[in-house]
Amino acid sequence: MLLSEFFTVILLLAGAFFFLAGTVGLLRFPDVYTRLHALTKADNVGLGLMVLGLALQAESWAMTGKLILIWLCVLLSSASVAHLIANAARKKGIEPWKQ
Amino acid sequence: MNTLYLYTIVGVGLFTLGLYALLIHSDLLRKILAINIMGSGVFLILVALAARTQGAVPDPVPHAMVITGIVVAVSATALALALVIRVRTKVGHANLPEQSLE
Amino acid sequence: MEAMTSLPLMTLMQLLFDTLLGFALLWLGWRALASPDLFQAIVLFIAFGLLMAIVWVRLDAPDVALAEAAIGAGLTGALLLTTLARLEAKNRSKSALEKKHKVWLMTENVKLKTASFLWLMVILMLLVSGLVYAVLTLQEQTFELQMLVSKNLESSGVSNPVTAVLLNFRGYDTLLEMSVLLLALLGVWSFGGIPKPHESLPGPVLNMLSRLLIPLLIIVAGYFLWVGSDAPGGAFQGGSVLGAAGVLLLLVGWRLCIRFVGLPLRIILVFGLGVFVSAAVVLIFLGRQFMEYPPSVAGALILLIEAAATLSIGITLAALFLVGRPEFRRHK
Amino acid sequence: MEIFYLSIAFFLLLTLLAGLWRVLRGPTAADRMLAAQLFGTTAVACVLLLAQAFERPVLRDVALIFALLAAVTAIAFVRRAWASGEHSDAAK
Repeated sequence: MLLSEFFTVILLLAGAFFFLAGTVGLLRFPDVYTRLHALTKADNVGLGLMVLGLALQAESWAMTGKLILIWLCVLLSSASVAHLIANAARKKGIEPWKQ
Repeated sequence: MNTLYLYTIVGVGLFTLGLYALLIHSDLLRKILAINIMGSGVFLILVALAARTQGAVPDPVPHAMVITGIVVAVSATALALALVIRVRTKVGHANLPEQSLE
Repeated sequence: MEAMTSLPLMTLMQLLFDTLLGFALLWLGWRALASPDLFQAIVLFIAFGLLMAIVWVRLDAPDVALAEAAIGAGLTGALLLTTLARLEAKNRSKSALEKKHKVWLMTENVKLKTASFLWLMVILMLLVSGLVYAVLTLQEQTFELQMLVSKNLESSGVSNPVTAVLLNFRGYDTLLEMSVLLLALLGVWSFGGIPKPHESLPGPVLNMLSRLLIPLLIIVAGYFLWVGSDAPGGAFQGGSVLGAAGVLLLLVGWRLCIRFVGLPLRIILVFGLGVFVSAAVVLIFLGRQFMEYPPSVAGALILLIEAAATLSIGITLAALFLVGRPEFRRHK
Repeated sequence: MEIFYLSIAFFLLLTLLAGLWRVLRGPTAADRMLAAQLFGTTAVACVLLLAQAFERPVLRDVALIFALLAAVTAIAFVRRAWASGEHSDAAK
């Protein structure tokens, strides 16, 4: 096994773990704000790790660039959408969860 | 026999599911969703059958048909949704009148 | 794809993946149609569209996947959510629970209800078995059409077979399809004005997001238009992405300047169809058949037609989203 | 390696389906919407993995569209569906 393949495997597994964590957070956290937190952090880092892992196998620099561009787009929209949904929820009067 | 037939059967299932919902629901918005799902079933059958080439490139003709189909479906959906809004403003609700079978 | 990988483990994994995806599709379709809450149904339908795009990827139909991704992820969801908002805004007094899940066949007579339900089931079962029988006993792929396409691909002016079929071999389909788009828009406009939704100003975050995303979307639409001749992409994909950019603009609160709403907008809407038809008609005068492109200029012609079509499809889709004719001052 | 990519894609599909539970449960419309948002990201990763597994780099364009349009539905939700009036199951 090539060294780059080894790193790809590690990165993809780590990415998959973050996706799993995001889903668990989505299912288990108590209110919309905490779920947002779990999901945006997890899927951004998860996708980032996956993109890095796949970029190691990319056939050209242009492809690496496209992969990074995809990740940046998701980062941008995910972060903004998280803000927008949280803002809308707050305006609706949904109380943050308190222990 | 390969998994393409699986997708074909899923396509048939989606078509029937959509048809059933189209008949049974009185809510107009749901009827529109049902028609869309029926359409997806048909597209699925077409594309799955187009991929039945052993290892070669799939048949491009059904692909082209499905692409036009997707765009036509979205424009028809937009028209139907506008119609539903219109019905709601005129009648006050977006359901079919209740049917009495007696 | 199946034939290329001889590894049994790979085949097994594919089978697992496909089975899961197929069941997920059926389950999502069922839940989207049966769930009591309309909003929930729409979210499930959006997820259904996402999975459909993954299926197209699996079936090696990248052109279809691109169109489905742009329309399913961008346009249909936004259309449905906006319509739902309009419907709910109309009568807020009626709670969702009251009107929840009304179905046809609402009758007090239980016997009659059961009987009609059973009949429906029998008919549907017959339909399913007939359809399954039909698709499973279809003769193995005859390669005639595909052969015809690949044999004539060189003279079509493009090297992406799907684009060749759409714009050259079966240009009629595309022509009529664009007319359908226009007709749908005319239909929507004929319903007259629809009260505007209450709109607040976009906050700084949404403002920044749209400022970054919309130029990117327009560039990507151009990219799909350009690569469409020899890679997946083309007028429909580019047009859908452009349409999504338009929808985003409209959602943020942007409206077309009143000066451009009248004639200029209408010219852009029919531009694609106009270029398509005039190219075809001009060819008749040059002694060829309707829509028979001479191979030497076919590539350039197709690019020209596709560029016009992308613009028109994009603007038409955005106008369809707006619902109701954009108002313009009538001259008294 | 192909099997590995496909297995990870399979795993992502499983997490996506698990996330559907949140769409069914709610309780607020925002919960359902953000689950759909997660599906978008998962679909991006899934498509990228499939593109790698079947060695079809053009399929990455599909992921690019998903990434670009992920926000549109959510913005429609925030600006329209949730902007005016009470939604049926808002504010519990």
